[in-house]
Amino acid sequence: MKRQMATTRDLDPDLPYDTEAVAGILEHWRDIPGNLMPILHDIQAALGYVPPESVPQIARALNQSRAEVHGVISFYHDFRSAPAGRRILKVCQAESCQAMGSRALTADLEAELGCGLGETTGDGEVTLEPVYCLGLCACSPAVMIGDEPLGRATVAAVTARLAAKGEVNP
Amino acid sequence: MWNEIRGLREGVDYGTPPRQGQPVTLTVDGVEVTVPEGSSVMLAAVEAGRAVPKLCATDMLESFGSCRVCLVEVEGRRGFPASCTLMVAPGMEVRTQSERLTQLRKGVMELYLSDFPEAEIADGWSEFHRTLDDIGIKTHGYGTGRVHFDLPVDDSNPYFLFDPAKCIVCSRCVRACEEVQGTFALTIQGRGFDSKVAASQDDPFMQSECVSCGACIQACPSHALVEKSLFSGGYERA
Amino acid sequence: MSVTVYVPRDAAALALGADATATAVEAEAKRRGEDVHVVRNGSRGMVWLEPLVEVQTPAGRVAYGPVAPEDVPGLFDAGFLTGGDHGLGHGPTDQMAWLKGQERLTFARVGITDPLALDDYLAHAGYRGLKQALELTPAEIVAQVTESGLRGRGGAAFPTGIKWDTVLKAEAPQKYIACNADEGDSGTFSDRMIMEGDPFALIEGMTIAGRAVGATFGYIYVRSEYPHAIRALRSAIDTAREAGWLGNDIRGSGTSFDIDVRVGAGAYICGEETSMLDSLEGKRGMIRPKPPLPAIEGLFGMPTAVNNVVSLASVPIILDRGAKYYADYGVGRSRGTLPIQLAGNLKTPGLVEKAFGVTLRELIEDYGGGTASGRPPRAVQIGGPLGAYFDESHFDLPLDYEELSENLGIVGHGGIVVFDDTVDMAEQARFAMEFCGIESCGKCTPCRVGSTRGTELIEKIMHGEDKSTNHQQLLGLLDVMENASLCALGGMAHLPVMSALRLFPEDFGLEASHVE
Amino acid sequence: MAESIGTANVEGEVIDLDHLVVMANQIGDFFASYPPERAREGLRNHLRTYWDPRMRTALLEHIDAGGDGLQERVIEAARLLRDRESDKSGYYGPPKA
Amino acid sequence: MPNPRKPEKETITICPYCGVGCGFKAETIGNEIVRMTPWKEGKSNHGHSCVKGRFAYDYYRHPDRVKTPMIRKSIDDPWQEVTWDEAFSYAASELKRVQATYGRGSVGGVSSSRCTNEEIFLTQKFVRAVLGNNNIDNCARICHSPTQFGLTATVGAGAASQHFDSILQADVIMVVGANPTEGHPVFGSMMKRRIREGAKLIVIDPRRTETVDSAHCHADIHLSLLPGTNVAVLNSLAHVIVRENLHKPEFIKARCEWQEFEHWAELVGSDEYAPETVGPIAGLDPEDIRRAARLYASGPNSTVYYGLGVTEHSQGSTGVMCLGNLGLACGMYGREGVGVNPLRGQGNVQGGSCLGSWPHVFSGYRFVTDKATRSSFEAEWGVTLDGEPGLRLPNMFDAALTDHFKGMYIMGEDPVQSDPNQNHIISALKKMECVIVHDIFENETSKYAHVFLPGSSSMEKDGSFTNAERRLGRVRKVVEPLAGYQDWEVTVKLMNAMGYDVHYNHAGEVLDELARLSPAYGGASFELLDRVGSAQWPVNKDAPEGTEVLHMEKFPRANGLGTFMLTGFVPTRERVTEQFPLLLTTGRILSQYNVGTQTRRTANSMWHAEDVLEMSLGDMQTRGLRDGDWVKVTSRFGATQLRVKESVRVNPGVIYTTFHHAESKANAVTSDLSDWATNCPEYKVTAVEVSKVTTDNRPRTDTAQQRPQHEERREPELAEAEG
Repeated sequence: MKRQMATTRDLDPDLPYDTEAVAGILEHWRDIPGNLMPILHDIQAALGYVPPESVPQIARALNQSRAEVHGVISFYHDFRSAPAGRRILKVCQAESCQAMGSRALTADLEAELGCGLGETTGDGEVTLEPVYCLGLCACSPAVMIGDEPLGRATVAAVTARLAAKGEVNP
Repeated sequence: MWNEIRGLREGVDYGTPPRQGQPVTLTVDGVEVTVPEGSSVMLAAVEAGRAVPKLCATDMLESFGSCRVCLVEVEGRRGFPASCTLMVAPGMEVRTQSERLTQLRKGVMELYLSDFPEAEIADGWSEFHRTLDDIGIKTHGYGTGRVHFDLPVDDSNPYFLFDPAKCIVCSRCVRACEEVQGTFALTIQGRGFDSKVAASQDDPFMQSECVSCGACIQACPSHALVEKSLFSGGYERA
Repeated sequence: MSVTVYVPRDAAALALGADATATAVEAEAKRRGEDVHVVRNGSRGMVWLEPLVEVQTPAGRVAYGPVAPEDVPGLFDAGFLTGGDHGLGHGPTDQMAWLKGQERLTFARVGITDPLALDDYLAHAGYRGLKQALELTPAEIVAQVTESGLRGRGGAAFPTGIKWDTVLKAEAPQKYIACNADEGDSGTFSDRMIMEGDPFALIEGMTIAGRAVGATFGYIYVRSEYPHAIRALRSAIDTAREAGWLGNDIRGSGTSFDIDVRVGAGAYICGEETSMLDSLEGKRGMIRPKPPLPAIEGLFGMPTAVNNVVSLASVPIILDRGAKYYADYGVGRSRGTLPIQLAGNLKTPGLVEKAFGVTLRELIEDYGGGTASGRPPRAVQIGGPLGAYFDESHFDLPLDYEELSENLGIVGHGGIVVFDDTVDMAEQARFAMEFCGIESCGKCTPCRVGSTRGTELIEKIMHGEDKSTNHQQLLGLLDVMENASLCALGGMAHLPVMSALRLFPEDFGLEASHVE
Repeated sequence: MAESIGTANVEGEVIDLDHLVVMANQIGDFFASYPPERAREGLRNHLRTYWDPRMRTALLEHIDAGGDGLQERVIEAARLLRDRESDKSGYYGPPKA
Repeated sequence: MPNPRKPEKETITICPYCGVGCGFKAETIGNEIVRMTPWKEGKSNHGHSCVKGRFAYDYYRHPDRVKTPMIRKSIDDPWQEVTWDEAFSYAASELKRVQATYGRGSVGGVSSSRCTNEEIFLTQKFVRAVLGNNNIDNCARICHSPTQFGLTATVGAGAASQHFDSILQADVIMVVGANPTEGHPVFGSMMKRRIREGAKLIVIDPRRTETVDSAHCHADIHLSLLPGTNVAVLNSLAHVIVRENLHKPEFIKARCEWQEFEHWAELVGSDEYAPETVGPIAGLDPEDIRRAARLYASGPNSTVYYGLGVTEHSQGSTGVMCLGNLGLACGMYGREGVGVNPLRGQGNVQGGSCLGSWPHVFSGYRFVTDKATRSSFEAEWGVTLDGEPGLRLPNMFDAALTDHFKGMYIMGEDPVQSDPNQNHIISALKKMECVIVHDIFENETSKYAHVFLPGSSSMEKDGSFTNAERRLGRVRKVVEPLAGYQDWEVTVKLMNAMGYDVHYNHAGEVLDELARLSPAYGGASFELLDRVGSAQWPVNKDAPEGTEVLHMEKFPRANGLGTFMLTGFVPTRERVTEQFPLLLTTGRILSQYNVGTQTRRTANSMWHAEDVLEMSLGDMQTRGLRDGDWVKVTSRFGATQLRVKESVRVNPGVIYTTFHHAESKANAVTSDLSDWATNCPEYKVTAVEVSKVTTDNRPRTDTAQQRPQHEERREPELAEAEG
């Protein structure tokens, strides 16, 4: 479950993120080799993004520089430095899905949601992201809503799924 | 390793740090040369008086292999390995010059030029400019396209400035900050074409972890990181 | 007596509604008072039939599919619990033509067992390979793998045994096994199916690898796009450890080995082994120059055997059945079997495991059933986004490493993506360059700048701008990228572009003579 | 040039007496780790080698006046200094074993 | 003009700042320095640099530079600009008058470690041969005089045993009272490189310095001892080593005085120095002391680098001896990767030490009391020399207060700002009648001077420096001296004005004279340095290109053996009381240099526009303080005001500040206690109390008012301990 930002902000008025949560994650991974990636994943899972303000805290704990941590965060497409919409809708842009109409699907979804790839809907509900292969190439075109895959996707199926799962994002 | 550096000749950049090891003999363009095991072909080529053009390599830093202008041919091997990351081997026969190599090197330099301010190509004296001269190229055939000229100049530091328009993303500054200075204040932000040298979290240098030691400026081959004192009338982009 | 009903948990099945189907089966059984035990198995690979529901009958497993929740009452009505006939029925699963012709060695258990049940794994020849391996010396294990002819199935096709031998001979205080599960090529999903459908096979393969090279720890680097695979692996690893198949002194053998699953973060480049190692170390996934080879200086500077999921999952059967058994499959220097993934515009796509040598036509027409759209196939991309495109004139090529490379293509990870005649091959070529640009690590200039320039040049050509000049410039660029790039991303991006230019010049508005 | 070497035309201690006593006792503290005879020898040598003669004179005058505040081993060592004031060989630092 | 100007000329010279002595190429266009680039062939820096040497060179043309000599009768009078000749003759007549009135011993001189070897040598020659006494001292008095004393006592040479590169072969690095990443940044970089390669690190420092904890540099053991307990802690390390038999008897038997070892072992092996006893005194966990001792003794190559955190104590010399003892006991001498090495604060501290700028020794550490040595100097100089030790710098000021000391030639020093107990120094200066300040800028001390001789910056003169690894290198004139003369010429002309006839054609001739008179420098000459770049002393017939590692075969003591000193712990008299419950310790930061004479006149002030007081959160809370508050720091000796800053780098009970800015008056509060052996001030321990003040009523400088907004953010990264 993703925690909502409103609650984490309340915990520490000085910093715009939940320092305690980050500290707990850092402690969990302490002294484990190559721990930066799992730490960033855990922070993003807990806070919904990796707050730039948390970078010094992470760097200190790992005996690294802020630059190094920033370099890593900015390298990987998954890591976000700002909160996203409540749900992430990833639409596959790779060849197999192209062969099955993903270009049209993407355009239709952009029109339906009113936002482009890499953007969030006006109501903050859905962030639309490109993804390059979900491994669902035998049921192209494919999308993923949160962790839920959807094969042979259509705009209707996607919007129905978004509506049905409106409450929480698994 | 520094003990060996002392033996190096004044003003010569061997491209990769010297190594200690058993002597290995090879030929570079037919010139026989003996260097310690673990040395790069690039270093051997300098010793043989057959220096290979290079941009991302300097003997202050471990080899990196990113610029791809130091390509050579090796007898009995397919392809065009980078001489900075290729280790010497006994009996190796290296060619540093051929039409094919020139073609590839020009091709690589063309790519650099396609993202380098045109007005600053002619009268520069940086390592990058010298390499352009060495390879013999001044223009590119890519026409207009995406460039990094819009990125702002960072002149926050009182002593030096960073102009991303002239950055060739060789990472020498990043590596110098890590390997030479040990501060790790620089990184490459983003990836691919968007790769950009950034201090700390893309902060102005003055607000970053930078300790202003100058190692990055020393390392920069293209005057993208450069002393302000070299500009008598302030810095203005062409 | 309880009836076992199988409803796959494979992500593709889930993408097609398998969870809802499983729930419907359980609910319907409960409503009817039937004693039904639902097992969530892996996928048989017949993705067009997913969710493929199987019923265990005394005569064997009987298949029904694709089963939507609303089909479930009707299936009960038709007596599917005893194998009764139904419009969605396909008869005994084993006898289905699509499966029957395959040679399933690596995928022998996938779709059959409960992937997370260790006893099921053991009941299906699981851990027999490791038991064998524990009787052998490391050098003997390496010899077996070498003799089997197994080559890296991730794309580079390097002989696995030789790689292991290098790691075995390297002296170091610590060695690692790094399983590359960053299956990023479009049109490929065999790694995912193994991880979701038979994770113990991978764990067993890694454990054997650990014993073979002297590594006591392994990492599985899984791409974040595979959340179900990650969960399956973590569960299976915990189970194996609890049962003594991982950890210290495995089953009293004196061999110790453990595994951690690490998750990527959206970087295709991390499928390249050195980039993956950097990522595992918590760094930017930048390409490292080779040498040093990872086998000598890999993860955390220690000797590391980096192998793909399918390669490692193929190891148990090699140890179990012997090198010769495996090597007897295949042709020439392409030994054993290859899990081939049929994707894109096909009527019956899915996973086919066959010995090397099967032709494209068999795969596309027989297994794939032709295009899903019913239109003529026009182009096939083999080996992922960096693989070459082929047209119909190549359909009789056998799928093996040497044949394809002679025809300027690659087997890659064995993914085949079919396009029908509506495809714009100039756009596909443009996308190939764009993808290279999106996923370039940015280290070497030919890839970092070249991919962007390539995209721009193709766009210019597509817009009819200085066609001839830009075409020449593009050819020069592709040459630089091919020959001067640091790794295969830049180094192979010319394959889809060049093949598209050569085979489909008209899509670029170029004369065929131009391109030759 | 040599006519006034070593002589002072000004009356009184060259350095504030309390300060001088503190300095002398600090040296005494260091040599407390040594056996008495070596301590005396070391102290004497130290004062001889490092102290301006005017400081030594002031110390000795203070001792003559009762040596108020000085450690006993300092007083003993300083006396040694006087006994062997003529020794100009300049021996550095620590007492020999 | 997007492309930079191309320099016309390169001159290889040495950085004017810290003891690393980096080689630089000064690049010029005309008479303007357009940049300084680190010299790749420089053997102490290998092409690396720090913010000071690399960039902070512009002070050489700062408008504050004094270009004309000045004199005045009284310090209440305004300065009067005069010609050089007028200045020399006035200074000479005044010195003569003072000597005639108050005695030959009533004048003296002090030289700076910022001066070249040649200048330092000439200054002591001036005092000895011309003024006719031994009242000559140098600024090492207040920083590394205990090194001189303590290392000579144990291993026979008061200098670093190793060259800097030696650290690349060290397995265990013990840093005591130093913070190389701030104080000696280029060496710090090399040390961090070795740490990244896997060397273990022990840090003994009250403060959690950058060296203890920064990116990729993490101390395996940090003994954050209470200021003033060095000797107890080092003895405790020795205790563990002796008790656990971690010492190296073979080495000791072969290379040291065994009997002295036994005496020492008995002392440190006593229960008094058990970690369980010392731990509570020093505020340390006894187990940490044991771990540190075991790690140091285990090596195989363990090396010690130390700074003013060792020397600037009332037991400074004893602390240095402790380090020498430890090195000998564990066999950490006589090869690469080991040794005991002082990190010198200024570019030429080692040279200042070597060249006889001391009241008791001639160059090469030969006693003025030794007739044979004296004779050789008398023969060279053609005068009779005083055979009695002179006054040390602090004693000169003491003697001024009793009217025994009246005139002083101060070359490149600012004792009012840099010496302890500022009020005491000012009172002393006010009582003097002829204070000659020879410097590039007016400073705090020149306020009390009667003659001001404009100096030349190191960019404007020829000479040599000796860095902290004993490396002798060439300082070369890059631009013309602003006031017309190089400093060594000024000293010579002053000697001439006093009636002493001497002439040198160039600075190299001074080095030649120095070499003739100093065994360790015997082979040194400009010709040699031009040829080989630099050379470490001893440089002589046996080692014509110098000596990298000392003590390879034997120690330079009479019997060739190292010895052990008995280093009983004597707590400082400066201790916390109810009235003064906090311990103040001082240090430096990367961007500024000492009293800031140079760096404050460059853009380096953007990093450190003022000194701040670091304090732990708890100590701040009990005093109701918040970050940025102005506070008054009061000791038994005086008070000053600073801005307070919360810091995790200091323990509760300990506060810290730097001393780079005159207005901070850090030395207004430091104590008048000093090292028992050398009178090196106890800067590192002062008992103080801190209280909030409502407004800042200090005089402020312009730079301080232009404090950049981001200053606060940078502070934790840059602030550092070590002087």
